[in-house]
Amino acid sequence: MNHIKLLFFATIRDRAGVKSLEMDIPVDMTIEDLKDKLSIDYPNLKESMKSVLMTINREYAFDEAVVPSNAEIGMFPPVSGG
Amino acid sequence: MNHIKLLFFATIRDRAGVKSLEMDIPVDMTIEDLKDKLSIDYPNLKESMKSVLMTINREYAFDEAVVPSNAEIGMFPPVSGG
Amino acid sequence: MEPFNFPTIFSVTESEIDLNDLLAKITLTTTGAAAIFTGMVRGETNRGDAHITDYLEYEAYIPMAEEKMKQVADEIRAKWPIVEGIAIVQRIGKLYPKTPTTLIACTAAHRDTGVFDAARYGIDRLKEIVPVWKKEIGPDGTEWVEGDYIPKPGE
Amino acid sequence: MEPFNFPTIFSVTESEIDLNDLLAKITLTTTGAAAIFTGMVRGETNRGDAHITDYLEYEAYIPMAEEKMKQVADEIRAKWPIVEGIAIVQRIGKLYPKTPTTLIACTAAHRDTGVFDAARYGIDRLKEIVPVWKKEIGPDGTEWVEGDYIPKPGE
Repeated sequence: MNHIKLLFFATIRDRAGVKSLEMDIPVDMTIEDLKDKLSIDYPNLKESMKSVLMTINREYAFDEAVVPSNAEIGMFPPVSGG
Repeated sequence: MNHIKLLFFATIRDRAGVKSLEMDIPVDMTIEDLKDKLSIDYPNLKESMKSVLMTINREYAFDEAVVPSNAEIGMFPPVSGG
Repeated sequence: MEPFNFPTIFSVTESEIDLNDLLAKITLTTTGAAAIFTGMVRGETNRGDAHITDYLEYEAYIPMAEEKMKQVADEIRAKWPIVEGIAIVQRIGKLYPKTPTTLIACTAAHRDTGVFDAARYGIDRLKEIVPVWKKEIGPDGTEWVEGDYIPKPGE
Repeated sequence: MEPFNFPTIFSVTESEIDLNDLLAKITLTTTGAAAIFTGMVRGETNRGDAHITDYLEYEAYIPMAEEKMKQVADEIRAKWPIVEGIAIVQRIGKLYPKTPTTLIACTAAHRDTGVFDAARYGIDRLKEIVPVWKKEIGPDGTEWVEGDYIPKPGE
């Protein structure tokens, strides 16, 4: 199993109700698999998973990417700073 | 006769050796006539008269313009501020 | 002047944005021009869905935001090698109308070699890839401002 | 927001240019963006005739310079009616390398309606029609910097 840390921001954090989570995931899990898992484990997040931006260790990550061990995973809506 | 005030700036002032002059000129004198007069009265300014910018009461003025009474005439090279 | 001497400042901060200080920090002996963009909280918006804003609440994924600001600066330098200094700042927290919230500044020897375009590019990219979000608090309640840019792989 | 409320600042000054203060003065409740240009004294010039500058000495035909700055602001408003506040400042006197000598700043509700172009236009026009001159003092002596723009009737 891989140990990972999830960080939620903005609307995703509001829906998750927490700022961060730590969890263990299978070693071959992809970003897409992780989104599917979160949709099931946290029904509040299901709707958000369609448009969420995901990062692995502070770089944007896409569905096929495999989540590495000890990854810091960021989850948030499109940015709106400035 | 018209009484006028001349203000010199930058290279023109350096050549004139003074910052300003007051003088009386004929009532129908144009900017071109005034430059001719200055070329004769102040030989140091002769060379400058070819490229000098002239203003009447703080607006750019051109050869044909007649110099009004009590005019404030500015004389300077192309600007180089910023 | 070697490029490795060129200052790059990027920060996410809760403090006031000091334009004088930032400009001084990216001004070199060879610098003759600076283009600076600032964004501020609009209290009254008339374009699109017209509304009043009491304040904005900004948050950031700070370490990633600073890394992405660095990336924006690198992109600017790749496109406009004439740029000397770059400052990119995002203020976060509760910010009221008229308050500057972000700054991007680029310096160069001359004003006619792209320094304006570089600053313009910087603010556009900041609003695409730097992870910062804002929530608007107004008389009609609270609403997250929605972004619409989806970064591509490698961004 | 009526246009007659839009602030226009223009000044020729011997004092330091305070960007924070000027920006605050041209920021309205409806303002969301500012584009600011500053020029500074270059101590080391590498384009064209490369040389070192110890300092510049600026002078102005002050009352006319302020009238022409007002004209530049009017031209900006005619071309970019979205511009809200405008500040145009020229510092004069003896100014050393790295010192900001001029500023032109424009504010608007949004950044994508011409505010960058407005600031760019402003500095270009300032260098064409505002009566200010500078003399360069360097290791090889003193030289007036030559302008080349000849204003047309009505400018």
